[in-house]
Amino acid sequence: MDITESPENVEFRAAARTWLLANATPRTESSVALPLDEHVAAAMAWQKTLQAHGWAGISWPEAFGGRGESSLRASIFNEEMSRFEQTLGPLTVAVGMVAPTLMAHGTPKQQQHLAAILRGDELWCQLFSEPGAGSDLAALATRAELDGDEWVVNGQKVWTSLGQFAQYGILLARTDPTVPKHKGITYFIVDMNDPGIEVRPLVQMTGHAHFNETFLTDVRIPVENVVGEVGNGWAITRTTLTAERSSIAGGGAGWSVEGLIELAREQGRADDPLVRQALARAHSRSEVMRVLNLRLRTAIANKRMPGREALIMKLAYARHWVSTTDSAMSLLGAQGMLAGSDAPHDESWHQAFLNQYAIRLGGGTDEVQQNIMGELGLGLPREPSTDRDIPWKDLPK
Amino acid sequence: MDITESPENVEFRAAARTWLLANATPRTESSVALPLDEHVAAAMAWQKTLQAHGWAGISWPEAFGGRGESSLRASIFNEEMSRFEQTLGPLTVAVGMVAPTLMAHGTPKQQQHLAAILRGDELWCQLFSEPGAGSDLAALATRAELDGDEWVVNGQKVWTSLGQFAQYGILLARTDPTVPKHKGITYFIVDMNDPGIEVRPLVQMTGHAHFNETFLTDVRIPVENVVGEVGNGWAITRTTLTAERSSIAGGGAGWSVEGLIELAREQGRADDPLVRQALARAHSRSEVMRVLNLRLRTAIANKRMPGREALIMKLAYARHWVSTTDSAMSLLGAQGMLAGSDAPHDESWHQAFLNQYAIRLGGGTDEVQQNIMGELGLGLPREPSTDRDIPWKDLPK
Amino acid sequence: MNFDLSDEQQVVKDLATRIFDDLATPERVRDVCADGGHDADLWQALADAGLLGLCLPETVGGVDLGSGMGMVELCLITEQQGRRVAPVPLACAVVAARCIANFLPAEAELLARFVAGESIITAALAEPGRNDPFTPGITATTVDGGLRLVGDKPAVAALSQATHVLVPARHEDANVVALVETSAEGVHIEALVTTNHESQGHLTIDTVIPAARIITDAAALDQLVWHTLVAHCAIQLGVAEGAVALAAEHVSTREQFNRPLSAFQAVSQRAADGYIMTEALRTTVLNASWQCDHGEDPRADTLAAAYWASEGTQQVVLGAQHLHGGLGADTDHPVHRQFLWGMQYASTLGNASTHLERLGRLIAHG
Amino acid sequence: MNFDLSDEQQVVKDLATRIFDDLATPERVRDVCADGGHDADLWQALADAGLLGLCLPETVGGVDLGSGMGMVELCLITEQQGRRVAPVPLACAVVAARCIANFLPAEAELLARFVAGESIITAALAEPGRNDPFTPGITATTVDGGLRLVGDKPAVAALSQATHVLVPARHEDANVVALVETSAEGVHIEALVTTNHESQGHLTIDTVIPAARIITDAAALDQLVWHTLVAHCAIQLGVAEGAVALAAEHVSTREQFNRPLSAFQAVSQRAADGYIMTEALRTTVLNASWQCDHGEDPRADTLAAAYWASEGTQQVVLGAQHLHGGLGADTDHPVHRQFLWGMQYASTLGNASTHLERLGRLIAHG
Repeated sequence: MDITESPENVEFRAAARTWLLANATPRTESSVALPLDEHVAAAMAWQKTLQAHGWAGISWPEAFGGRGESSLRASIFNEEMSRFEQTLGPLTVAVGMVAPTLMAHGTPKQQQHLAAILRGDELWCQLFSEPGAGSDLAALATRAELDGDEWVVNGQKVWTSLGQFAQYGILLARTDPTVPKHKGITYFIVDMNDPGIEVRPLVQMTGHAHFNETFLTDVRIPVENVVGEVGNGWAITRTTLTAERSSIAGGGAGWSVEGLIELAREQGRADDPLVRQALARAHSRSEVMRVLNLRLRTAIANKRMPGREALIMKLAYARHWVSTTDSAMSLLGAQGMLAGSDAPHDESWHQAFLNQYAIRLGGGTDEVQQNIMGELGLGLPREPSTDRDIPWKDLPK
Repeated sequence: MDITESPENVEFRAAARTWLLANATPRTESSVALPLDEHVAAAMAWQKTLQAHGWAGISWPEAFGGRGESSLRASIFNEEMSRFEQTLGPLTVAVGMVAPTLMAHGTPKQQQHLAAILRGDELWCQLFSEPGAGSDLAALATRAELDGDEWVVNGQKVWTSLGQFAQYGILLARTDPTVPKHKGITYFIVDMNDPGIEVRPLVQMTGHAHFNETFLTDVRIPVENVVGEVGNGWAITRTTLTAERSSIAGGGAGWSVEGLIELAREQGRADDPLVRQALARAHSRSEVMRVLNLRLRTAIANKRMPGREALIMKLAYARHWVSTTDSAMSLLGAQGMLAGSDAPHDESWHQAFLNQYAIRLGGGTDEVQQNIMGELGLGLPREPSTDRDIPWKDLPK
Repeated sequence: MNFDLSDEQQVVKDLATRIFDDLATPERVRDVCADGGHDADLWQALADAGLLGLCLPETVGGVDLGSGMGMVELCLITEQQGRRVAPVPLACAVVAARCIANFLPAEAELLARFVAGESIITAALAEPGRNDPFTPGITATTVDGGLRLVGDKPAVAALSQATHVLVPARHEDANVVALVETSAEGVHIEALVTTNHESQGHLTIDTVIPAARIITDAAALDQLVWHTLVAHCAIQLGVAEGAVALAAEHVSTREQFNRPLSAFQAVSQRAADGYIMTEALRTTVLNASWQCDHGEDPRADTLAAAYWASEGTQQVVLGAQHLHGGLGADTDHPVHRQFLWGMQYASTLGNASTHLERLGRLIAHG
Repeated sequence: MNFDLSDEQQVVKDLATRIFDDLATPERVRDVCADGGHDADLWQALADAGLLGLCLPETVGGVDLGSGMGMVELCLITEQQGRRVAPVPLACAVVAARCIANFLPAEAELLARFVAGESIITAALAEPGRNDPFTPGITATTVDGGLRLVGDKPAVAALSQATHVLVPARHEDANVVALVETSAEGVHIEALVTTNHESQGHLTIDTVIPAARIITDAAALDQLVWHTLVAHCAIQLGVAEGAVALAAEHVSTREQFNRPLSAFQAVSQRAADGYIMTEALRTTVLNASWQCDHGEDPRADTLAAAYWASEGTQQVVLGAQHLHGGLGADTDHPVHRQFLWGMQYASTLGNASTHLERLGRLIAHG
């Protein structure tokens, strides 16, 4: 065991910070939140800048255009970057989920997307959830039927993050309804410009339309866009979701604690014993995530799947987010209830507070994570289920 | 709506307090906790004193020797009594559960027990739970078979409070294994001196053997000791359990908040903002129970079953107990970890802290209460169950 | 002792329920919130139904105070408002009008206009920072003919719609309350965007108020603050009720893994928790409103209710939103408004922590 | 950076696991706790296995400090102790011995006896009330030949078994630490009953300690307090682990309504919560123990770990007990000991609130 940062990594961190200070805007000087389209454009431009300066794909294999370094280094860079205004948030699906999935399961042709993602040229979205298939994702009903060299897809997806801006999507559809639900699902790459795709934005209570409903009508997907084997989509999905969970808390939570301490000082309450308890709790939570991240990176470095660590990180991050934004709102008092341009701190705490639902739901609800942990960590028997072995078409709908 | 205490009740409360001050010991001067046998004897003696002075059975019908007054008056007396050392705790089963059940469902002969209970002559215990039937009480396996004028009972019960001291017990046993589990249960009165009954004390971590295991071997119960109809025990059990829940928080929680405030002052911490928050939280919780009790008494006065109120009271009381004893232990600091005669305050906070499990489990676990509330309050569908309609004998054991 | 509502109270509650159910539909609330955050039609309907004057003297068109209509009844109404998250400044306005009826009896004409729905009165109570409404940030100095008020107040309910606003101010060593016309010179109003999209405004003031419109009795500010707080608690009770009802319906009907969500204990127990919390809250709100009408000192009871209203309602609306999954944040689904309202009122006139702090001081020192 | 245990650390952990599994059986623990609360046989076994000297210099029979064995390794051992709730004063005694090795090198003979299991050393750290071990209640005054110590200390681990006790005392404006023989005149020991039934004693002292046995370096008390606290965190980690394992076994095997308890989400999610909390705790404990060995200032990391250890372990043991139903409080079932230990250590050398208060002061002031 050795959790000291190696001299090489200390140097790497310093270099990252120096470069960021010269090329990015510190988070504390945050400007008013951008409209969503500008936010997306800024993220893509930022990815392009990172790529141009050699800071993109730090832990990607060199074969895919990356630097081939450790995942620890990538997370050091993310930690440093989290203290700046610039974010790759809108590229989470592309960089954090699609890329690892294509590296593991894609054909050489599909892997050509990797270079474009690295350059910030492609925004991707995820077409998994459906109105009738959320926590029970495997119940999805979107159908894909083979017609010559193409799959013809019909169905409806929901909670498509940034679907209105994406060029490509990863799509789960049912290719065989005659087998049990987990077994008849296939994983596709879909071109979001296909005329059969209609994306309808849903406005969230933050005022932004981050999510969309997506309607697929006779969407034609070439057979070469199947990722992995036909019918093997569920297994590939697991790679995507584990990647999602580890990327959610990837930048650490140190920035949020620093922000909270700053806010307490600014409100003249850093000496209030109640406030100090809240600050200390936030610090303790963030420490758990920081050190857990070291465990997670160790697992990756030693070629173990960091399943448990990623699940715990994700849960810890969601709880931290809820609790920290709650403390911030409490510090802001009545001012915290002002919104839009009237809100203090350019609405940043307010938006973070309202966004807590997204952190709790993203990558699976807290309850789903806890169920998995019960099975994985404690070997608890699965809940009895009536539908695991019945052909999907025979399930009551 | 009128929640003022009526002048008559104000007078009643004053009279109760005056009498208690003259005849009981204020709680703050508590002496070292008594050994269990002396504790039981003291409770029976105290019931006798109450009866002798006309304070027993305040809300019992006059026909059963009571004063025939409102249940509100009984709860006013209990509130006042809760500030004194004397307790009827060991008589909870007899006074709080057996008496209402026999009043509602007993034969005239069975109701003769009521006078003895009122006099403090009889201690009762409850023989419901079994090693294999806790939350799923209806799964109980103790068998009763008719043999002439007697039922012959064999089986094992557990968590029999004070079974080692009780003269009588209320017993649930299966009289018909060929019908579904809820339907073949009968409710009996059993004489604990029957030679077929063996009571083995279990020592709890408080150091006391409050609970017992009870082994029943060819115990013979006369048919006249069946309460209600044969096979109708489940319905009668509900009367007993609702009475149990309402009696758990019957005396209010005001005494515990006063005790906590006293402790904070004694430790010189009444001005500590953190402590003040804990005190205010305790006060707020206790206020919920005080006012909820008024709702509960209103329901009884207006001949409605106070099902929801009793459930919420019980849950609120359990949470209050956990949280308040936790605050007390925190105030006591390292001293709180001393036990027995080395503990501060004659071990009273320490014992209360360790006893929290009993409050959470008594009358059904918190989870069971919440399930019932979901069905009762929100009309949520029951959890799917596989065993409600299958004859008990055919269930997997 | 009788905790059940009287027949008259049940009539008030039923009437309010009907009006809010009929008029504060999710569609209407959405439209109003997108356009200023005050439902003038609903306000007029409340006036026409006699609900604005319910707790005011008969002389101004209200129901006689002698008949006993007071904070209990106002809370029955604001509870229904909260259940339907209807954007009207009921709590603040009715409490302000009662304050005027008590302390400025000469203003009968204004009150008559208020009861008829023609004039909205509000009060500038919220203070930034530590949320202590008893240390007003506006100062008053004696000048010829009255007091000159200078300062500003953030977050005044329906300020843009109000014709009058009660403004607490510090005058020498005491607090006074001034009745200010919003159209007066030196009164500046700026509309604000709030979390729950109800109309609020920022008041900046530098004007002279005649002595006849100054209340010097310290009881006025006490009544304004504690009664508004109680009426807000009832709003929160209604918000929680509405959230639990939406959650129960959602989890009973939405299926996953071939059963309704409610068949999973992680779901059903959380919904049940919401119900239990709401019922506990109802108990303390009814008690606090009763104490405002009949008790000697409503502070401790109000603070206990306000603590549960802040802490409990937040838990309930958070749980209800979570049980809705992604739908819970979607502005097309009504549950997100329960969330926003729960959060808004949990930080209005104090929050859980400040309520506990005040209550702790009251009880720890005896 | 490598968060995995080294091969040597894994050997230590496996050895400790085996010894505690073999010797600290529930039956043995029960008997020892009923009879003084110190397992002398287990203590000797730990000595024989070399675990008492593991973190001490080779010169006294220990493993050379140079080999890097320190608080990380001690914590691996006390974690296993906590898992089996074994009543031996490992944390306190090993930390005290390391302190002597560092600051009183002349006491090599005592340390050699300690390593061999012949002499138990303890430390009197707990203070009543606000739990601040840095303001000792015992005072020291200069006399001929040394310092006269007067005062008392409640709750000293294994005081009745110890031959020596390190006693922090206030001397003029500084804290000193004195090495006291428990058999000395003026040293009075009274055995105490504690929640978890481990041996503890009340120390009353009025005696003169020669200068050679006085440590004046302020670093000594720092090390004693922070290292003991970290070793206690590891005990709590083990306690939580043990509780979760017992709960998982219980809910997987006990059936109600014809399925295992774990098939009810209200049960399985609570068990999973315990697991998650325990793993989070493991993370902070490993980090804090590492910082004690290698960091510049272990205070913030130790306090963060101590907060989770207090708060988290209490939640875990409470949950585990609750999941056991009535069995959870039954002294015939081992899970009640996890509960008692969790509660005992959550209030030893501070509690969740005091840890947060200290941590808050450190971070808020930068």
